[in-house]
Amino acid sequence: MNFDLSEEQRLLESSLDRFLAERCPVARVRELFDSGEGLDETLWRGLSELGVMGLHLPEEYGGSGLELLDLAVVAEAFGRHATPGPFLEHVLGGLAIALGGSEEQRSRWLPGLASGELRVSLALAEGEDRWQPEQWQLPGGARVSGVKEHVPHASGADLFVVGLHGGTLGLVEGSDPGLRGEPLEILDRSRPLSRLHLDGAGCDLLPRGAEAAPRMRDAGLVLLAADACGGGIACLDLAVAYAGTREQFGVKIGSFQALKHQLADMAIHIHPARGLFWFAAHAFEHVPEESAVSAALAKAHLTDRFLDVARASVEAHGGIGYTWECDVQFWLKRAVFDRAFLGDPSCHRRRVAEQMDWSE
Amino acid sequence: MNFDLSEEQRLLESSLDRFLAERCPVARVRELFDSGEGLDETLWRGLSELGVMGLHLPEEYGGSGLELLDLAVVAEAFGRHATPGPFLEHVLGGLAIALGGSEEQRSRWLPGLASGELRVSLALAEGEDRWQPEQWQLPGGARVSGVKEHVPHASGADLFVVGLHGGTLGLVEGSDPGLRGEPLEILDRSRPLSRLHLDGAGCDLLPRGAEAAPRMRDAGLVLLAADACGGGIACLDLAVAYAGTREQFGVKIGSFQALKHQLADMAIHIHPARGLFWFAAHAFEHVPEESAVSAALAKAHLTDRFLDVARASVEAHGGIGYTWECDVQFWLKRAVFDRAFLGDPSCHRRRVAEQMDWSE
Amino acid sequence: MDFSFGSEYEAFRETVRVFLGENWPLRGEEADLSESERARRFRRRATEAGYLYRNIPRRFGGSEQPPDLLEAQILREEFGRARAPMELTGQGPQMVVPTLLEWGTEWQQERFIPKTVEGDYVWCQGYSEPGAGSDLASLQTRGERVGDEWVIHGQKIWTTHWNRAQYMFALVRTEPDASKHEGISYLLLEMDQPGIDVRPLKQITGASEFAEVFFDGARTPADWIVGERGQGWRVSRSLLKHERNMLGSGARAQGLFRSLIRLATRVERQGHKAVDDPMVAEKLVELMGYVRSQQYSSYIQLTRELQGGESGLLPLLNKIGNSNIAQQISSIALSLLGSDSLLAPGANPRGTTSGNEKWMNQFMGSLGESIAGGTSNIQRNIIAERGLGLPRQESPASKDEAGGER
Amino acid sequence: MDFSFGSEYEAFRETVRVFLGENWPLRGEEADLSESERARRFRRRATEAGYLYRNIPRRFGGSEQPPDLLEAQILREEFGRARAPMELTGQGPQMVVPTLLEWGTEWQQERFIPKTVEGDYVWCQGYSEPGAGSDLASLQTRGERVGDEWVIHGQKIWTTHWNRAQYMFALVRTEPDASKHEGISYLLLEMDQPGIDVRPLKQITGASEFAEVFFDGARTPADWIVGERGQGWRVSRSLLKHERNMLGSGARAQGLFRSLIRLATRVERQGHKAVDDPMVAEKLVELMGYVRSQQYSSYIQLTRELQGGESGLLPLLNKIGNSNIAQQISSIALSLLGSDSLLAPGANPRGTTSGNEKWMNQFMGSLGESIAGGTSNIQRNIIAERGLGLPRQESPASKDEAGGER
Repeated sequence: MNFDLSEEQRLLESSLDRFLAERCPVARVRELFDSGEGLDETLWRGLSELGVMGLHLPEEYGGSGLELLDLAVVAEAFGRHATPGPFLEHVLGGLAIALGGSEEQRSRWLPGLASGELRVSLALAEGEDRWQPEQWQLPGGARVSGVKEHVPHASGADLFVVGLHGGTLGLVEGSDPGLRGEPLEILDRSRPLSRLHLDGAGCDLLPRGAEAAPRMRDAGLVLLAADACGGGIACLDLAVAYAGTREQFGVKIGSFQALKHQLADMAIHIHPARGLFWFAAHAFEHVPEESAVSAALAKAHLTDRFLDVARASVEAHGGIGYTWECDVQFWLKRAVFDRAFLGDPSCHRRRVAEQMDWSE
Repeated sequence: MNFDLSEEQRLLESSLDRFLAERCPVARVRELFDSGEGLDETLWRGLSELGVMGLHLPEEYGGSGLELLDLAVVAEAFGRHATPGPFLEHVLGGLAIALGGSEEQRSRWLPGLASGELRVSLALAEGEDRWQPEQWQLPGGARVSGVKEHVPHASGADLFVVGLHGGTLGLVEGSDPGLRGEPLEILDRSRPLSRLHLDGAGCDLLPRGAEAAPRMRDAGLVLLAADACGGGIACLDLAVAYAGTREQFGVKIGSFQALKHQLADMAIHIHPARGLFWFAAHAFEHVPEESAVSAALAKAHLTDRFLDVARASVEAHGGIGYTWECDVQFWLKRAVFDRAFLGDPSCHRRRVAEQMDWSE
Repeated sequence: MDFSFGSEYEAFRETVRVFLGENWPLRGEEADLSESERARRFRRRATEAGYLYRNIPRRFGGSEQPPDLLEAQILREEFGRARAPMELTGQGPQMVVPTLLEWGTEWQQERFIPKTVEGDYVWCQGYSEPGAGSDLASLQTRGERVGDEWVIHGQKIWTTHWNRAQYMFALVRTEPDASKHEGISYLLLEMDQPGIDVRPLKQITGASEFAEVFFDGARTPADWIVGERGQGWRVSRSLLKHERNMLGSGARAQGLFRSLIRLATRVERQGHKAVDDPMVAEKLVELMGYVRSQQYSSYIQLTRELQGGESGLLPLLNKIGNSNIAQQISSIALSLLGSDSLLAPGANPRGTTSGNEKWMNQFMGSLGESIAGGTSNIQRNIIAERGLGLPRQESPASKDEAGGER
Repeated sequence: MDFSFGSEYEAFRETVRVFLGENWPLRGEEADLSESERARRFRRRATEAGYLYRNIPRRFGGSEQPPDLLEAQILREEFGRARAPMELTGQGPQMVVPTLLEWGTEWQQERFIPKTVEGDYVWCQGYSEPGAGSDLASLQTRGERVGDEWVIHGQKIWTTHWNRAQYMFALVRTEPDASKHEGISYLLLEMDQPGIDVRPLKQITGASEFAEVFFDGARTPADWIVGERGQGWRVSRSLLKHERNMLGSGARAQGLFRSLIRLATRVERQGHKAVDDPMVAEKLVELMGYVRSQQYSSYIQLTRELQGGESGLLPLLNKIGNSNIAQQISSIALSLLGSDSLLAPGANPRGTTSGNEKWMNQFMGSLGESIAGGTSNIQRNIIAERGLGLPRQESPASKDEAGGER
C-alpha cells in the first residue's frame, strides 16, 4: 500500500524543478509571453534531452516505457513553473500513435517524437465545443477537408493527429499543401492556438484509432489536471510570499486575519486535490474500469479549483495583481486554458454522471 | 416616485413591533415552542383587535380594504419577532374567498374571518411536493376524499380552503365528520402542521376558484418572503449583539476581523433584498403582469438568504448557538419552514424561468 | 409605494420631450458636424434650458437649478430614450468640479470649472501610490513650498485618462511633521511639464487604462492648492463619497445582467440555446434575485434622499453588492463561453463579431473591481464597524484602516 | 504508486480471515448471549490473537504488538467485511488510555487502563467551559489542594457520555498565580459524588448528547492527577492531536456521501428519481470531487506516516475539509428533502421509514461540527500561521489564539 510518488518520480520531480528554475524561470516565461512566441527551441531541446518527450513511449521506439503518472509529474512541474511550450499535445499525439497506430506508423513516427526531433500537434475540437471523440464530425478518408479549432502550436508541427467522424484518428503531415493554419489571438500566450483549415489534405488513418482516441482524451484530462494542481499551488505560494512581505498600515498584510483566512481557504481548495490526478494517472494503466471517470473527475475538479485559487491570488495581490507586470497573470490565464481545453468542467461532470451507477 | 413604505405602513410597523415586543417577546415564543402549542389565543385575539386579520379584506365584510403590501409589513414584523400562530394561512384563506367566492360565500365567511372570530386554514400540498395549483390531484365535487399534507394549525380551524384537481378551490368546514387531522412532528413548532384525511367531507366549491388559486399562491409567496426578510434581519441583529458582548482571548469577539467580515456578509445578503418583497407586494395589485414572476423570485431569493443568514448566525454564536437555550434556533427553524412551505426555491426559480421571455 | 411621478413632474417630462424632439439630433447644416462638435452644441443648449449641469452656477457654465432628484431621474430617462448626450463623464466634471464648488477659491472656480464643464480641460487623478494601496493615507509623494511654487517629488499609480489629461488633481504630503492624515494637501497641477514622466501601466488584459506618474521636481503655483495646507485628506473625502455613489448604483449590475442574458441566448450548447438549458436558466434566475435586490435598493436610497431621510446601511452595502454581482456574472459568462474563453480579450473568434470576446475583458475586469473605490476587505471592515457598530480592532492598524478607506 | 499490500501482508490478511471465520459470529451456546457479552468475549479473543488494542501492553489488557499501519489497515478492512466488533470507541479507550500510557504513573495505568479497555469504565470529558469557548486555556474551574484531596469548584460544558460515565478526565486551574497555560492540571475524578451536579444540555435538534457539569466542592484523591501540577495543558494537547486525527479521516465524508446518494436515488421529483435530474447529478459529481480529494489525502497521509515522513499541510487541512463537505452535503440534502424538511429530526413522515427525517438531524448537526475539535475560524488561523507560515497578528489575543487551538 503506497499512495505516493515513487523515489524515481520524486527524483524526476526535483530534477525538473531545478531544470526549469534555471532554464525557464518566470522572467523567461515573461519574455516568451510578451513576444508571443510560445515555443522556446532551446528549452524544447533541453527537455527532450532529459527524455521528457518519450517518457511514456515504448522502449523499442526510443521511449522510456514509463507510465502516465510519470508524465503527470512532469505536467505538474510545468504547471508549477507556468512553463510555455507544446508539451501536452506532443505527448498525447505520441500516445495516440503508440496505442492506435500500425507497426509501420509507430516505427515511422515514434522514434522522432520520443527524441523531440519531430513535433506533433492535435487537431480535435470542432465548432460548438465539440472536443469529445463521439462529437467529431470531420469526415475521414484518404483525404480530409474541413476546419479544426484550437490546435496548439500548429506552426512548425511536423505532424497532426486529427480527430475524425466516428471517433477515429488520422495522421496529417505538417508539410501537406492542403493544410493552412490561422493563428488565433489567445489569452494564454504560453500555449498559442490556431484554427486549422484542411483542404484535401492527405490522411493516414490509425487502424485502432477508435480505441486510442478516448484513451488519449483521458490521458489529456489527467495531464491538464496535473498542470492545474501545480499551477494552483504556485498561485497560493505567490500570494503567501506577497502577504509576507507587503506592508500596509505599518504591518505585513499577512497578519490581517481576513487575508489569512483567504489564504487558508486557498490551501484548503488546492492541496488536498492532488490525489485526484495521482489516482486517475494510476488508474489509466492499472484500474481500467475507473480510468475514464477518475480522469474526468480530476480534470473537472482541479481546473475549477485552479481558477478559484488563481482569482483569489490576484485579489490577494491587490491592485498590483491586476497588472501585466505581476506574475500571477501567467497562472490566471493558464487556469482559463486548463479549464477550457478538451472540454469544460461541466461537460466532464456530465460525462461522469452518465457513467456512474448511483444505485451501487 | 416613492419606493418605500407609506407613513401609515410605518405606523403599522412600529405599532406591531411594540405590540409584539410586549405581548409576544422571545421568552413567550420559547414557552410556546417548548409546549408545542403553537397557538396563543390571547395573542390571536389581540392581533385580531388590531385589525390584522382583515387588513386586506373588503370593508363591506368588516375588513380594512388595504393591500398586500400592508399584510407583508405585518408578515415581516412576525418574522422579525418569530411570532408563532396561524397568520399566514388565515389571511390567505380569506383572500381566496374574497377573490374566488360567491356573494353568499363571502357574506357567510369573511366577516368572521376579518374579526378573527372564525379561523381558516389551507389544505394545499399533496405528496411529492405538489404545492402548485396545476399539480393538485384531489378530485373536487360536493364531497371530497383524499389526503392533504402540511396543513397548518388544522386543529380547531373552523374552515379549510382545499386545493382541488384542475387548480380550483373548495371550502370544507372544520366540523365536518369526514375530516380527520393527524398532527405531524414538525421542526418549526411555532407553526404546527397536520396531515388532513378527507373521507367524503362536504365541499362547497368557490365559483372563481381557478382564478383565485394562483393569486392566493402568489400572495402566499410574498408573505413568506416578507417573513424571511424580517427573520433574516433578526438573525443578523442577534449575531451582532452577541459579538458585541461575548469576550474571548480578552477582547470582544466582534473585534476579530474574520467574524466582522462574516457579519458584514450577512448584512450584504439580507438587507438589500427587502425591496424584492416590497415590489412583489406592490405588483400584486398594481403591476399584474409582473406579479407572478416577482412573487416567485422574492420567495426563492429571500428564503434562501434567510437560511444562509440563520446558519451564519448559529455559527457566529459558537457552541451556544447549537443549543436549545439559544434563541437563534427559532429563526433557523423558521427559515427552513419559509423555504419549504408552498414549494422550495428551486421550484419557484424554475417557474420564473418558464415565464421569462429572455429574448426581450 | 408609488412609482408614478405625479402630474407636476409629468408636465416637466412633457417639456423635456418637446425640447428633445426639437433639439436632438441636430438638423440641417449642424447634422454634418463631427460627433463631438454636435454633442458640444447640444449640451450647451440643454444647459441653457436648465437640463444639464444643474448644480453648477450659470457664471461657471452650469444651469443653476434647485436640486430635484425626480427631475434628474426624468432627465436620465428621457435623454436615455432619445439617445441624447448627457453631462460629460470623467473625473473632471464628476470629481474636480464638485470639489472646487465646495472647497475652491473664487478664482479657482472661474479658472477651472467652465472649461472642465465644456470638455476643454481633461483631468486625471493622483491619489494612489505603489507603496500605499488600501492604506492611501500613508502616501509618500512630497510637495515642498519653494518661493511661489510647490515642488513635487514622488510617484503616483492607477492614474486614469493619463493619455488625454492636461491637469491632475493630486494628494501630496506637504507637512512631513504632521500626523498621517493631517500632513496631506490637495494640489492641482499641469501635466505637460518637464518634471513629470508618465508611463502607461499595462493591465492583465493587455490594455493600458492606467499609468504610473513620476514626479521629479514637478512644479505648480502656490495658489493651486484646494483647501488649506494639511486639509487635503478631508477635501478628498467628499470626492470619494461621490465616487462611491457612482459605483454603487444599480444600473451597472442591470446592464451587465442584460448582456449576460444576450450571451446566454446567443451561445449554443449541444444544438440548443444555453438559456434553454434548465441549469443555466436556474442560475440566471438566482442571479436575477441579486440584480433586482440591487436595483430596488437604489430606488429605496433615491426615495430616502428625496425625503431627506437616512438610508441606513444600504449605501455601505451597495458597492460590494455590485462587485459580488459582477463576479457572479463573470463566472457564469466564463462557463457559457466554453472554448471561446481560450481567446484573448478583444480577439475576434471565427471572424464574426459574436461579441463573446468582450466577456474575457469583463472576466478579467471583475478581478480589477477592487482597484476603484476601496477593496472589498476594507469595505467589509467599514460595514462591520460603521454599519453594524462592531468594536474597532485593538491593533494600531485598525484606526488607519477605517480612516484610509480606499 | 501501489495499492497492493505485498505478499507478506496478504499472508497476514489470510490469517486474519481464518481467525474471523472461526471466531465470528460466536457459535453454539455463546450465540445466545447478549450482544454486548458476545462482543466482549470476541474482543478478548481477538486481543489474545494480537488484533485489537495493539499499542497497549499485555499486562494492561492489550496485545502489545509492534506498530504496523498496514496490518492495522488490513484489520480494519477484514473486521469491517466480517462485521466483527473492533476496539471499543469513546473517550475512554481513545483519549484516556493513550494519555495514561504516555503520562500516567504505573499505578494509574494499572488502576484504569484494563477496565477501560474492557468497557467496564466509561469516561467523560471535562474541558470546555461556558466562558471559555475557543479560548479553552482561559478556563476558570479551580482545584484546590486540601489535605490528600483536590477540591473542585466551577463548571464544565459540552460533556458527552454524561449519562453513562463513571469517571471524568478534566482540565482544572490549580495554580492561580501561574500564566494562563501553566496554571492548569489534568485531573481524573469520579462522577458519582455529592459535589457534582450533571444537567443535560438540550441541543437545537431536541436531543441531549451533551451536559453541563457543575462542581461544588467535588473531591478527588491527590494522586489522581496525570502529569505534574501545571502540566495539564501539555498533557491534554497530545489528546487533541489524537482527536483531530479521528475527526479528520476521509471515511466519514465518504459515508455521508453514500447516504446522500441513497437519498437522491430514493427521493422523487416530478415522477423521476432526483439522481436522474441533470442538475442534481452534476452537483453530486462536483461534491464527489471533494469527497475523493479527502479520501486520497488520507491515503497520502497514511503512506507518509508508514514511511515515517512528514505529511506537510495535509493534516491541518483535513478537519476543515470534512466540515466543509458535511455542510455541502447538508445543503444538498435539504434541497432534496423538499417538504420533508418541515418535519422534526427523528420524525417519521408518512408512517413509512423513509429515513429522510434523519437528514434534518444531519443538517442541524453540520452546524454543530465546530463544537468538537476547534472551530473553523481557529483552524484557519492555524493553517495560515503554522501551515503557511504567515506572521502572527500583533495583538495580544494572537498568541493565546494559536495556543488555545480548540
